[in-house]
Amino acid sequence: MSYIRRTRDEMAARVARDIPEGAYVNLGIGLPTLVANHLPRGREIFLHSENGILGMGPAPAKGEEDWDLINAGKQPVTLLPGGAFFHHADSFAMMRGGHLDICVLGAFQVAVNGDLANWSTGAPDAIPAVGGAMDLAVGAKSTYVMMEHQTKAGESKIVERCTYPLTGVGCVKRVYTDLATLAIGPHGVTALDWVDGLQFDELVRISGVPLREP
Amino acid sequence: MSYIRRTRDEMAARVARDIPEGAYVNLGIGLPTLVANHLPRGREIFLHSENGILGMGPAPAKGEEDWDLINAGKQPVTLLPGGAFFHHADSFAMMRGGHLDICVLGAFQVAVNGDLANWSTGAPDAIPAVGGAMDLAVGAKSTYVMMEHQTKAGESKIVERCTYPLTGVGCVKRVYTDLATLAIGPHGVTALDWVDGLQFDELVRISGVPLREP
Amino acid sequence: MINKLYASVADALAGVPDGATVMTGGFGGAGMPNELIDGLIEQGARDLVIVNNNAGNGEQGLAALLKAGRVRKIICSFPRQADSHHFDSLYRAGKLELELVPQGNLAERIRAAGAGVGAFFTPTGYGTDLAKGKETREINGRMYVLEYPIHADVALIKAERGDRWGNLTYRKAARNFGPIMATAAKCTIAQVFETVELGALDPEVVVTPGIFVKRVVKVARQGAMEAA
Amino acid sequence: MINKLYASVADALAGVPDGATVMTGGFGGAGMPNELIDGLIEQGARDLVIVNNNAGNGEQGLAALLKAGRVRKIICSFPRQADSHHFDSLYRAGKLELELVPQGNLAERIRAAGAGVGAFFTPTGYGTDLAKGKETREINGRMYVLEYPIHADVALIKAERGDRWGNLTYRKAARNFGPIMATAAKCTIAQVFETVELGALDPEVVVTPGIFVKRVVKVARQGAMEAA
Repeated sequence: MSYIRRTRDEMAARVARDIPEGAYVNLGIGLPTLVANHLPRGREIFLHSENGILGMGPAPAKGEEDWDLINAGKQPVTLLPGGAFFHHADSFAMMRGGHLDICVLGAFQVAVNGDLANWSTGAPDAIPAVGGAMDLAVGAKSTYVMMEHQTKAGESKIVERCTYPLTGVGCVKRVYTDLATLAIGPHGVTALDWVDGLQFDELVRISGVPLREP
Repeated sequence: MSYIRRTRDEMAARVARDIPEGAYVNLGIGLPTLVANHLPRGREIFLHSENGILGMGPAPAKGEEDWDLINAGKQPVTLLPGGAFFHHADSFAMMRGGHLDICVLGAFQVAVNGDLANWSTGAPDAIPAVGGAMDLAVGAKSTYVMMEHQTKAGESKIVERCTYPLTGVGCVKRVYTDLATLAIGPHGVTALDWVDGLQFDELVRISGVPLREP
Repeated sequence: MINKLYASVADALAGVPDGATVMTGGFGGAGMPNELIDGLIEQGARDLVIVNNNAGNGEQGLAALLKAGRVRKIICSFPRQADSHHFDSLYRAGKLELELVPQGNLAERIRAAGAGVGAFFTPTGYGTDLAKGKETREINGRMYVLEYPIHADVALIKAERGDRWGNLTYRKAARNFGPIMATAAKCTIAQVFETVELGALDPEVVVTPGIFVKRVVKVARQGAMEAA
Repeated sequence: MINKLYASVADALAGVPDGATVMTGGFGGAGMPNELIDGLIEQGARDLVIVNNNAGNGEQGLAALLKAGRVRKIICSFPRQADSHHFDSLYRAGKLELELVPQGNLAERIRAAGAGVGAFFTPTGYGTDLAKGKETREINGRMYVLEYPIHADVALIKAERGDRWGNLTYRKAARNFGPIMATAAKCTIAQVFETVELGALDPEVVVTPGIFVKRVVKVARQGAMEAA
């Protein structure tokens, strides 16, 4: 039987479905930023940006950009009524202190024990850059990862043990991919859902690690 | 020859003389509070209060008290134009971080090595209370002490070694008393000035510790 | 729609359990959440650990809570005051445990709890009785004491204005411990003199963002301008 | 009379010595003190250690300082950007030392310097390459890394309004590192778009009290609304 992978927007919508009203959420740069577009209207959710914003709104209309009001990816954003600004130490205290409910991050690899690798491929000529990745990984009550299930070469990004340099140890609770939604717990990885037409056995084979059925 | 002790106001005026324009200063509760009344007019000096005030002004006129604007001794004060409010962690960060130039404190005893005892007499039935004393003692670039030279029983409060519980170790730079002004340095205690009519030998005898002439 | 505004002090205090660690804001009378503390006496929670700069004075607020026998332990910097007789007699009778903390270490330990710092080295208190038995270390030629965060179950604070998302502003030196206590408690309850529409507070001047606040209750301004 | 207002960027930067550790505010373009950095290139100090979130991009500001060969080392969290080619080539050529720090640890280390904290235990980075060789400790069942303060000789920051006592306010997310860098440097120099009379800034909304600021210089608002 054939199956169709979730598009990036479908992945974002799948993540958005799991963010409850009233949640304080940080969306990492890249893929996770898309989640903002799929949060259900009428559900009040508070978006945090590491550079000192709480209550971040959508992108401004063209021509209305204010370059003193940008997100972590340095794109112009807006502020909702009820939002607030603060400095960097306060912003990261908010994370590190466990005040965010959910943080959604991109990843290169996630291990079955929740280890996360998303900041460096460890290539010898690469210029290292970490930003707020390590703070976000350990700072939220729940760290969710949103990524393609496999690399372009077809290797699973869900691994027994990360081969790329770690961002955080045992920090990932959920993984949202173009094939499935996985929960990581003390007893391993449970597949919560997967795309229509994909057999569970096939998902396990693609993933290359043991998975439990829901 | 006879001599007259400095009054509390004369002591305060002597301290005030040594506070330069532009200094950031914390005046401890009790005797040091008097220093504010003797700061030369026209010399801009910034007063800090531990409870989150910088640019503290004099007491308000009677009937104008605002009990949300009090000093460390819980007395009503005012704010000068250019003053600012901040929370307690920021206020004590300001101290601990060495941003205050001068802190003036009362004391029970000061030792020749600069040890300070000003928070507890160690009496067995006493209720202990420390407040900001220990933070102030170590937090300013220069810690000055303002106290009577002797106890009511006639014992010197300048001592070889504090017998009362310490507030801070080796932190006092100057001592202003009703008899003299003393500087504490790596080579011991130097008397900078003393009241008219008092002989240096007599000051040394009263102090009970070795003193150097200026 | 998220609405953190509560209709009454009693509603706002529902669920504070026996044995809770409760931070109460205020320095002297400024910033003291008197209505919430009175409400806590009504509410009835016992065996409390209180974190405050002082230990109550006169007959009101914290002093009344102590008198009512609801407090097992108090963590503070300056319990002794001219009229702290309820604290004094309970302490002398051995009915109240006291952890005395230098004021700046108290503030920084509260801030550390809110900021997820596991422990920190402070110069304050080194070489004194209040650092006895604590780990010390020399760093760049200066001596430091290791201090740990103070977390709370509940923080009761007084602010000036609040909105339904829990954003708060304060008034003058009544700010004191409020903003840091709000970050250190699982459930921060703020009494305010004015509740405003969302967006009425300038985002540049919000001192406590709503993320740190669970419940906001409006109280009438009375006695705010009096000595407490 | 205390007057921290300087007449020109050149005056404000007088005396920055070779070998200085210089913090520069900004996250991306927001809060980046471009005029002060350009002034620093003019001023000529060499062998600098720069503390910034990024490592410059394009041809302006920090990138130009790097290109001019004035920087020995950079302490930052995110040097790699689409157009960080001056950093990239100097780094690859081994002409620039890099200390890479997770952004929150960078912010907290700067804050610790300003707050007189000797060192602190942070959970961020534990178990990663960026914590290699660092002291670790388990506290209440969680693993932490010990991090030390970052002090600076000079901080160059961008604010919105300032007065002659050095009080500052900021604008939106341009606040970022400014307030904490101001506390961590021996000499903080702020560029502002507007200077105001003493007392014109509401004491409730001053973000950086003047105690942390040595020099303030007004610059024309240009390009503040453009991407940098």
